Amino acid sequence: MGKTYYLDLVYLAAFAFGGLLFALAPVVLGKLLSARHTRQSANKTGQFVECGMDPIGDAWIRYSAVYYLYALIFVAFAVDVLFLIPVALVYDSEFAWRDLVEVLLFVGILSLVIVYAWKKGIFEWTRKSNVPKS
Amino acid sequence: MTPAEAIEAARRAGNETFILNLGPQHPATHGVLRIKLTMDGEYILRAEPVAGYIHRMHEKMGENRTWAQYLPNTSRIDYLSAMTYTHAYVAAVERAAGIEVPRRAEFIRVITSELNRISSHLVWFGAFLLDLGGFTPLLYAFDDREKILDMLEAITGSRLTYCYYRFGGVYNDVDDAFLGAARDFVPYMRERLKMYETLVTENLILRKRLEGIGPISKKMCHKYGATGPVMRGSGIAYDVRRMEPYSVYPELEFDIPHYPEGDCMARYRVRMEEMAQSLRIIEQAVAMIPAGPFQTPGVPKSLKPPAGDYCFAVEAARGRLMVRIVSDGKEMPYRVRWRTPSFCNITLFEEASRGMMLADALALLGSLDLVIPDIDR
Amino acid sequence: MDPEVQCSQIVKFARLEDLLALGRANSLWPLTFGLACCAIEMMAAGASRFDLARFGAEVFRPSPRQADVMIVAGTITKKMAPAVKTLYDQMPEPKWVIAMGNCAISGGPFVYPGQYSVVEGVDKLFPVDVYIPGCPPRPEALIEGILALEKKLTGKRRWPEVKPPAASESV
Amino acid sequence: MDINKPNASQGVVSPSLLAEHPLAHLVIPFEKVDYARRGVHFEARVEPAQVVLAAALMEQEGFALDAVTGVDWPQDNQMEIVYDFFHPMMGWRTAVRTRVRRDLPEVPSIEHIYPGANWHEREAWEFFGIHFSGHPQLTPLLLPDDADYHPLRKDFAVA
Repeated sequence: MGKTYYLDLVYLAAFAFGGLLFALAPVVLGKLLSARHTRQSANKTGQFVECGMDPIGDAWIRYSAVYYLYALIFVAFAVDVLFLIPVALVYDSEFAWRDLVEVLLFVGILSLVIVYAWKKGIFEWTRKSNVPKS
Repeated sequence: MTPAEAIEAARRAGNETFILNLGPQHPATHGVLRIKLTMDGEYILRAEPVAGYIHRMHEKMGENRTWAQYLPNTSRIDYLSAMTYTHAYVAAVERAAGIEVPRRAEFIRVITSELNRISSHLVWFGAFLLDLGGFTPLLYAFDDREKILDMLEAITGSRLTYCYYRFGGVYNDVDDAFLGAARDFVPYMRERLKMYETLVTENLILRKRLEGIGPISKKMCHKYGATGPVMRGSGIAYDVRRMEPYSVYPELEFDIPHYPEGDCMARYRVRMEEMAQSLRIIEQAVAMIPAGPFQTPGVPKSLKPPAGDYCFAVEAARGRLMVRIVSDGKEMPYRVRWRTPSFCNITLFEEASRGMMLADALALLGSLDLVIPDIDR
Repeated sequence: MDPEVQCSQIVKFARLEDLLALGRANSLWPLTFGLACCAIEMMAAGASRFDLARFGAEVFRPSPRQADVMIVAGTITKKMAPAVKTLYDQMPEPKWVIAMGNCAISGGPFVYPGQYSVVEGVDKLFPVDVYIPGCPPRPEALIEGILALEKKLTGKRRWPEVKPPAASESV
Repeated sequence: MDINKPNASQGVVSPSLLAEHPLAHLVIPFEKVDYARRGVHFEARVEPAQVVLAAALMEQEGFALDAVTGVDWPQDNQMEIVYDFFHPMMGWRTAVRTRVRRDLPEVPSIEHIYPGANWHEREAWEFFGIHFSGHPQLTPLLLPDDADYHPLRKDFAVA
């Protein structure tokens, strides 16, 4: 186990610690620098914001599945972006057909999500709830 | 459906009914209108508008102010088309007291009312597209509106809440600078309306968001008394300037744009063409305005109209405005009643928005062009 | 109203405070809180001619959680007062209030003996930092109000103060 | 009179010269009023019980509801309610007036004929205390929900 091995470990630890610091620092700074109390006139600071009114009823209800499927499409594209940014960094040296095909293949497969969502009728937002038509 | 029942219904059926406050402070309500929405997921089961958050007692104040002291109130009911509101009140009192208005003053009233109508429609145009997500048209529309406000400010002194009309005429005369500015404004604005036509009206996104959304039938307009662009968008060409002619409108020729579809796009088109018609009116009025006095001399300072009740109806930017004054011969009105267009237009929102998706209901709300103090008075 | 709530931070550095104050002063995010006629003048101030963007205040946030300054533009009625107080509470701490227009300052033209529905002035509900008189005040007056608020924050006035010729020297 | 059939001179019509009395055939007597002087073409004074009949006739003739106005007459111990109607096709204006006792103002609601009257009547109720029997939701509209005072009555002192 050469010395470089331990050196790499140190680099990795430093990088991880930097990331952690980058994440936690705003939280700590915020706690230190922000005011401790907010001025109140009707002590409703913690209340949910609903256009100045008190929320009526409960919001923890069973939502229809269409919202969930709609969110899935976003996740698919997030993965897409997640892959393309590092790829752009690596492939910027010289142009190679192989790289282009690889990227197009990847994006092609991911765009199948749109086809699936279209067929499933997510975009028409059909109503699947059992509330009697009033 | 009271909130308790709705919650009970939700818990019992275990479905997705919940109550949402499209509350007093909301960008889409353009003021402090609150709508209690009973929602089923994305669809509206029942939308109950709650008004009164900006009730400013205009009718009560009518009873403890003399006839002339009430004038500033008239321009604060609907501050976007303040001229037409002052016109309704002043003309009602003139009808009661039998005061004559010189022709020049009538033409000045028509020019300023139509300019005010265009500036009101421009605010609606900017705010309506802001609701649908487009921010830039607001900047263009407000830029044109500033030109109108400069013209009106030159002769009235204020930008929004003009108190320009008096019993028997107007406050001060109109000089050639104003008439010249009005004359030059017409071609400029026609150019801009053409640009709005190509940029916004033919925009695919706008057409997809408005066409077929929020259909309001003739019957619904008739049942709820909705008037103005809402009624003209549903196919009834009702305009107070034609049906109950007042001032010098009979001598000016302009037509009444109306569309049979009754959806948001029809109301949008009606208002855009109304601006073009108002430009035609201004053009003719500026050409035909006679010289002469701008106010009838000898109107008594403390006016005492004969007892009885009188009405006067005017075509405000949002629809038919009728003011009913009851006088008992004293120097203070006995009762002032404002039939404001937004008050009647909002009552059909509950029926029109049933079963719509929330985003479309906001497009419908914007197409009704509500001014909230107009509802609450 | 309860005594001044102790809401200072845990850690305070003089220079950092100035820096924060400068940052806050030049990026005051107003809460879209248009009630009546003054709201139209506020929109006109935000639009292209009077352009609040020159002072960093053109981002109108609808949610109180993301707003710094509440511009009360219009009449507060008794039915609206609880909603206004809720919105004020829900704004995070470095918050200020601009009372725009006579209605927000003192009830304006709707105050007469025996009036039943107007709250005569927002400072009856919570402390106000800047008052802008006018009915409705011109967009320039609103910009002057925002500059006055910035002066209150940073102590310095960024824009030369326009003194009417006869005004005395006292600022 | 079919509401949907716009009349011949669509758009440019001044109310036809009212030689013949278009509402003469109605059971409720509408007498002609000088429009230039009062702003209304026809006016009818009815008993509170006949209000619903009058509204039904107006609806049948194709009128739309304009306003429901309450007026407080403490000197003759009465409250007056004026129903205004306008005709979208012909431009006619009618007013139906009725008077009720001031201490117990009671009028049948016309909400089932003109749903638009729902808010007008609620407002007249909260400002004058006129009870519209049969109205589904007589709660305050513009005043705060717990308001129990009627501000537009002449004897209203600050609650």
